Amino acid sequence: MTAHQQSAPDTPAYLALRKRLASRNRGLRDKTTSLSEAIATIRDGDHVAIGGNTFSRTPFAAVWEIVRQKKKHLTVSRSITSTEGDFLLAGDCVDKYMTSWFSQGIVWGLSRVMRDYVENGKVTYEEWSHMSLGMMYRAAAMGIPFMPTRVMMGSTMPDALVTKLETMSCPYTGDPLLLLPALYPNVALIHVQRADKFGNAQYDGLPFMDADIAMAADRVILTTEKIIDNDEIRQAPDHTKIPFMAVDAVVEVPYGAAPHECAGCYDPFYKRMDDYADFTRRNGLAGALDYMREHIFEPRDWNAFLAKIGVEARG
Amino acid sequence: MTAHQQSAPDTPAYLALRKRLASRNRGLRDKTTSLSEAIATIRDGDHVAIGGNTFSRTPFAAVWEIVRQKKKHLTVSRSITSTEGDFLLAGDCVDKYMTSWFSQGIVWGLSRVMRDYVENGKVTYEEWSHMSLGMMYRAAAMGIPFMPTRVMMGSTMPDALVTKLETMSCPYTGDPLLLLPALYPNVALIHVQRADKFGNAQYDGLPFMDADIAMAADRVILTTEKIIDNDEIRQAPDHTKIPFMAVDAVVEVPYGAAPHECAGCYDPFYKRMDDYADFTRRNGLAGALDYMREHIFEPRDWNAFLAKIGVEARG
Amino acid sequence: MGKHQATDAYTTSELLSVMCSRVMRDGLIIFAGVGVPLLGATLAQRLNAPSLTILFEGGIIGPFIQPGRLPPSTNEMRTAEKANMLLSPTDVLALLQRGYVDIGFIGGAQIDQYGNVNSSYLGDHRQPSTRLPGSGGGNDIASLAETIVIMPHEKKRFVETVDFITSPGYVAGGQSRAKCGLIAGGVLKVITNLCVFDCHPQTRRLSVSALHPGVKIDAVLDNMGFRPDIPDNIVVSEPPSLEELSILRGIDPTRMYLK
Amino acid sequence: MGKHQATDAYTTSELLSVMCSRVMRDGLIIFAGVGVPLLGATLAQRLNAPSLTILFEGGIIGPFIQPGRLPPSTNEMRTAEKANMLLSPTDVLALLQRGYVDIGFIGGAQIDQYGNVNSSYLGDHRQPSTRLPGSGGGNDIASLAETIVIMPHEKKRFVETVDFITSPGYVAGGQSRAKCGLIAGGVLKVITNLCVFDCHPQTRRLSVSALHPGVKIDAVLDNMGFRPDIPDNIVVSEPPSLEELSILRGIDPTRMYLK
Repeated sequence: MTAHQQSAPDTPAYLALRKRLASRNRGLRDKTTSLSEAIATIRDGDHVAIGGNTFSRTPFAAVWEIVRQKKKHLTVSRSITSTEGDFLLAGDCVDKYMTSWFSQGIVWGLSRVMRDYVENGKVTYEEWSHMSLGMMYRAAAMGIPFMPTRVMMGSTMPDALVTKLETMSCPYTGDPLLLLPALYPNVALIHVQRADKFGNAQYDGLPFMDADIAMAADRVILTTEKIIDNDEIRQAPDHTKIPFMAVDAVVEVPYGAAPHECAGCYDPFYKRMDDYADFTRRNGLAGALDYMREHIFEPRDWNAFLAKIGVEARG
Repeated sequence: MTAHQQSAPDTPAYLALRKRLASRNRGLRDKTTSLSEAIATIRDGDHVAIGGNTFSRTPFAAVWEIVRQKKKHLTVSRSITSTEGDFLLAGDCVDKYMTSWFSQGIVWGLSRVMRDYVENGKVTYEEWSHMSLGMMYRAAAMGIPFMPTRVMMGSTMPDALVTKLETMSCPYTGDPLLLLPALYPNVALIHVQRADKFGNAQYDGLPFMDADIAMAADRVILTTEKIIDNDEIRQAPDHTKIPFMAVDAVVEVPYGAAPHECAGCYDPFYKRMDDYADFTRRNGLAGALDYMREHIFEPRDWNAFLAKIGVEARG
Repeated sequence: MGKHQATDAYTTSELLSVMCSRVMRDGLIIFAGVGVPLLGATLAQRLNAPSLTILFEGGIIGPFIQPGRLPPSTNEMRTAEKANMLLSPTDVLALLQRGYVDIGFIGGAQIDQYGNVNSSYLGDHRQPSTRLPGSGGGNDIASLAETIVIMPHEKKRFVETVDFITSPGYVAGGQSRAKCGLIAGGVLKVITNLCVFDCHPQTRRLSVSALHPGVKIDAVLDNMGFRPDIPDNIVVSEPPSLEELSILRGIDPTRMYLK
Repeated sequence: MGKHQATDAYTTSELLSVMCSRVMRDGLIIFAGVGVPLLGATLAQRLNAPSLTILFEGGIIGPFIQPGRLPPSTNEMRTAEKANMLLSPTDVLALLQRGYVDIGFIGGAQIDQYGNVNSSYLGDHRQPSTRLPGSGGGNDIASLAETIVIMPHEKKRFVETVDFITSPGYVAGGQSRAKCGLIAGGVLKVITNLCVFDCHPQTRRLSVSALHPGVKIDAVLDNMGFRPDIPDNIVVSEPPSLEELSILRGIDPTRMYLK
C-alpha cells in the first residue's frame, strides 16, 4: 500500500464530491435559460472547463459572456486553447490556466496575449500533455481519484506544475506509472449541434473530450445550435453523448461557436479570426483589449456580436 | 511507491504486449474470410472474449463454430453470459470462465450446465462484478496495467478468484482502492450490424463493452450482418465504433447473432431459446449435449443451423 | 413468497411495488432491475415523481416505460425503448462510482443481519451446493450507492451470516464497511413482503422499522433465521391506496410481474 | 531554414517530405501532424505504401487526403474528411499507449544531444523568455512511440541541453529513458534539411547516419550547438527521384506546405 501523501488541489474528497453532485436537481426537468443567466451561475474562483478543441465546437458564446460578466480568479482548463484563451486572460478572468497547447491556431503563430501573461507571471500556467489532460477529466468522469499513465515521465513538465504528481510501480507488472489526479471542474461549458430542453446533448463530427468533461464537472452549461424535442432524442438514444442529468442549463445559441466551426452547421470563419490576429499582431495585449472592447463589451448581445463580425444569426 | 508484488496471470509485460500488437498487419487491407477460417485462427488455450451481452448482439455464429471446431482449454470472458456459455462449457472448450452473471436469461432461471460444471469443479469459474470486468477490458484497451476502482471490496468475491487482487490507498486523497488488472484477451469475438471489408465496424443500439473488448484483445474476429462499402464508413466516421486496425477477420454472417437479438435487424427468437431450455430442463447437461448434436454438430453450415431453428438466412 | 400479506385487496408483489414506489421522490435517479423496483418506479413517476429517472445496468438512461410494455431484462434492446441515452454497461455503472445515483435496488438469494447479500454461491464457494447466476451489477450497486434490498421474507433467505458476500451491506457491522474500503453507500432499507428493515446507526444490524398492514412481529421473526433489532417505535406501513393499486395494475395489465 | 540544400531540383520542404516518406513502409500506422510528415505519408501512400494509416491527435483515424486539399490543422473537421473513424483525443492518444502506433512524428523549437525536444519554454520555465505553444500530443507521442523528429537544421535549435524537456528522447542518455519510467518508444531518427541522425545504441547521443545530397559534414556541424557522433559509415541520402517529386507536387499543388 502507498501511504497517504498529499492532496492535489483539484482532487476533493470523494464524499464531498458526491455531496456536491447529490445537491443538484438531476431530474428530467426543463433547464432552458438565457445565456446571461446561465453564465451568472458561475462564481468567481470556479474552475471552468471548456469543451471542443482549438477552433472546433468551442463554446464561444459562453466564454464571450464570461468575459462580459467580468468573472474573476477562475481556473480554466481546455485541452487545446485558441482565441477564447486570449479573451479570458486579457479579460482578467483567470488565475490559473491548464492546457496542452495555446495558440490561436498554427497559421497565426504564438499568442501574444498568452506570452504576455505567462512570461510576466500574471497567470499560473499549467502545461499538461494532451492525453494527460484527457485522462484527468476521464478519471473524474469515472469517479476514481487518479488515472495511471505512462506519459510525462522523463520530461520537465511535472516540475513546472503547481500540482505535485505521484508515481508508483504497478503491483501486477512492476511497470513505472505516473498517476494523473482526477480533475473535477466546477463548471463545464459545452457547445453542441442539438440538445433537448432537459439537456440531452447530441453532437456530430469530432467528439473531443466533451463527454468526459461533462461527467467530470460539478455543473454543465450547455449551449446548442438548436433545441430539439425530447422525442427526437428518444428516437436515437445511441447518439446521445451527454445525459440530461449531468446538465444544469440549456441555452439555444445559433452560431454559438462562431467564429470557430461547428461540424455540419458552419465552417470556421477564418477571415474573422484573421481580423483578431491583426489586432494583436499590431498591438499585442493592447490590441486584444481594443478588439475585446469593440467585439465583446460594446455589442448589445450575442446577436449584435455576430452582426459585428458579419455572421448572420438565425434567431 | 508500491513495490513489485506479483504478476496477475492475465497481465503480460507491457513490451511483450506491444510486440504482439506490432506483429499484426494492421494496415488498411481486405480481411474478409469465411467463418470456419476465421475461427480456425483461434488456438487451444487462447483467451476468447465475447462481445454483446446476455442475448443481445451475441456473436453466436462465431461461438457456434468454436464449439464445432472443438477448441480446448480456452479462457472465456463475457460480461453477462447466456446460452453461448452453456455450449462452450458442454462442448468441453473451456478451462476458465470469467463473467459477472451466467444464466440463459431471467425467464429461464439457472443454467443447469453451468451449475454442473461449477458445482463439480469441472471449470475454473471467476465471478467479477459487472463494472469490474468492464474496467479490466478498459484498462487493457487504454494500455495501462490496472484500473483503480471502488468496488468488490468488503465482499467475498476476491477470495473466490484465481487472480490475487491488489489494493492501495490513493496518494492524492487517501481513498482505499481496489486495482483491477488489465485483461488482455487473445481474441475478441464481436458481432455488428455493419462493417466494411477492412474491419471498420459500426453498431446501433446498446454498445455493451464491445469497443473496449476489441481494443483490449490481441486479435479481433468480426462477424457482421452485412459488409458495406468503405465509402459508407467514411461518410459517417463518427459512427465507427471499432477501427479497422484492431480487426483481423471480417465475416459476413446474416443472422449471426440468432437466436439472440441484433438491434434494428431482428428481435430475440424467444421460442427458439425456449426450445433449448426444454432440453436442459428435461435432461440437464445430457439434454444440452443432445441439443448441441442436433443443432451444432449435425448441421452442414450456419445457414443449415438457421434453417433448423426456423430462421431464414438472407444469403 | 410467504402468503401472510396476500389479502383480498392486493397481492404480495403489488404490496412490494407500492412500498418501493414510496421511497422514490421526484427528481431522484435510481438504478434498478426489472420487476418490483421498475414497477415501483413507474408507479412513482405516474403518481408524484414525474421526473424520476431510471438507470439499467445494460447501459440505459431514462427509458420510457409504457403501460403494458414492461421489459423482460435489463440488458436488451426492449429495455432501451425510448431511452434518453445508451451507454456501455461499464459507463452506466461508473455513474454509480461518480455519485450520480440516489438509490440502487438489488435482490438476491440470501441476506444477513448486516444487510450483506449473496447471489453467488450456496454453501462453500470452493465446493458449492448451488452456483447462482452471480453479481451482475449487484456488487457495483451495493458498493457505490445507498441501496434498498427487495427480498421475499423466508427463513432460508434471512440468515445470520450469508454463505458468500456478493453485494456488501455493512459487512461485519459497525464501521467495518468503511474499513473495508467502501466509503460511500450502504443499505438504506430492506423491504420484504412482511415488513421494512433499516440498519441500526451504530451496530448496523437489521432493525424492523415498519410492519406491513396486518402483519404481526411474530410472523416477521418466525420467517427469519436470526433475530433482528426490534425497536419500540415500529410503525405500521400505510396500506396501498386504491389510487396506487389502480395505477399499478394499469402499468402491468398482463400481470407480467404482478404475480 | 538553412538554404544549403535548396538546389534547383527541389526545395527544402520537398527534400524533408521525401526523406519522411521513405521511412513509411506499407501497413504501418503513423501518428502525424500536418505539414511535412503528412506530405511524406501521403507521398508514401501514393508510391508504395497504399495501406499506410495516418492518425491525428484531434481524434482521427485514417483520413483520406485528397491532392490539393491538405488540412490546415490536426484538430478540426477538415482534417477529419473521409476518415474511417473519429475518436476523442484521449482515446486516439491512448492508441499510442496501447502500442498501436509504429512511428510518431514530432517537431519543436529545440532538440538536444539525446533527442529531447522542447516546445514549451525558452529560458527558465519559472521566468521564461518565450512561452511556446506547448506539448499538445508531443509529449504523449515521444513517451509512447518510436519517434521521428523533423527539425530545421539551425544552431539555435540544436542545443547541447534543451531548456525544457517537453517530449523526452533519451533524457540523459544511456539507460536513463527507461529508468525515468519510459519503457517503450524512443527517438528513431532526427531528420533535418541537411542530414539524418539516429541515436547511438549505447550512449543514445545523436549520431549522423546520412548526409543529404551535396551536404558536407561541416555544414551539419556549423549549424549545431553541440558536436554529434560522427561515425565512419555515414551514407549519402538517395536524392529525391523525379517520380517522388512529381507525386509530391501533385499532392500540394498550391504549395501550402511545400515552401
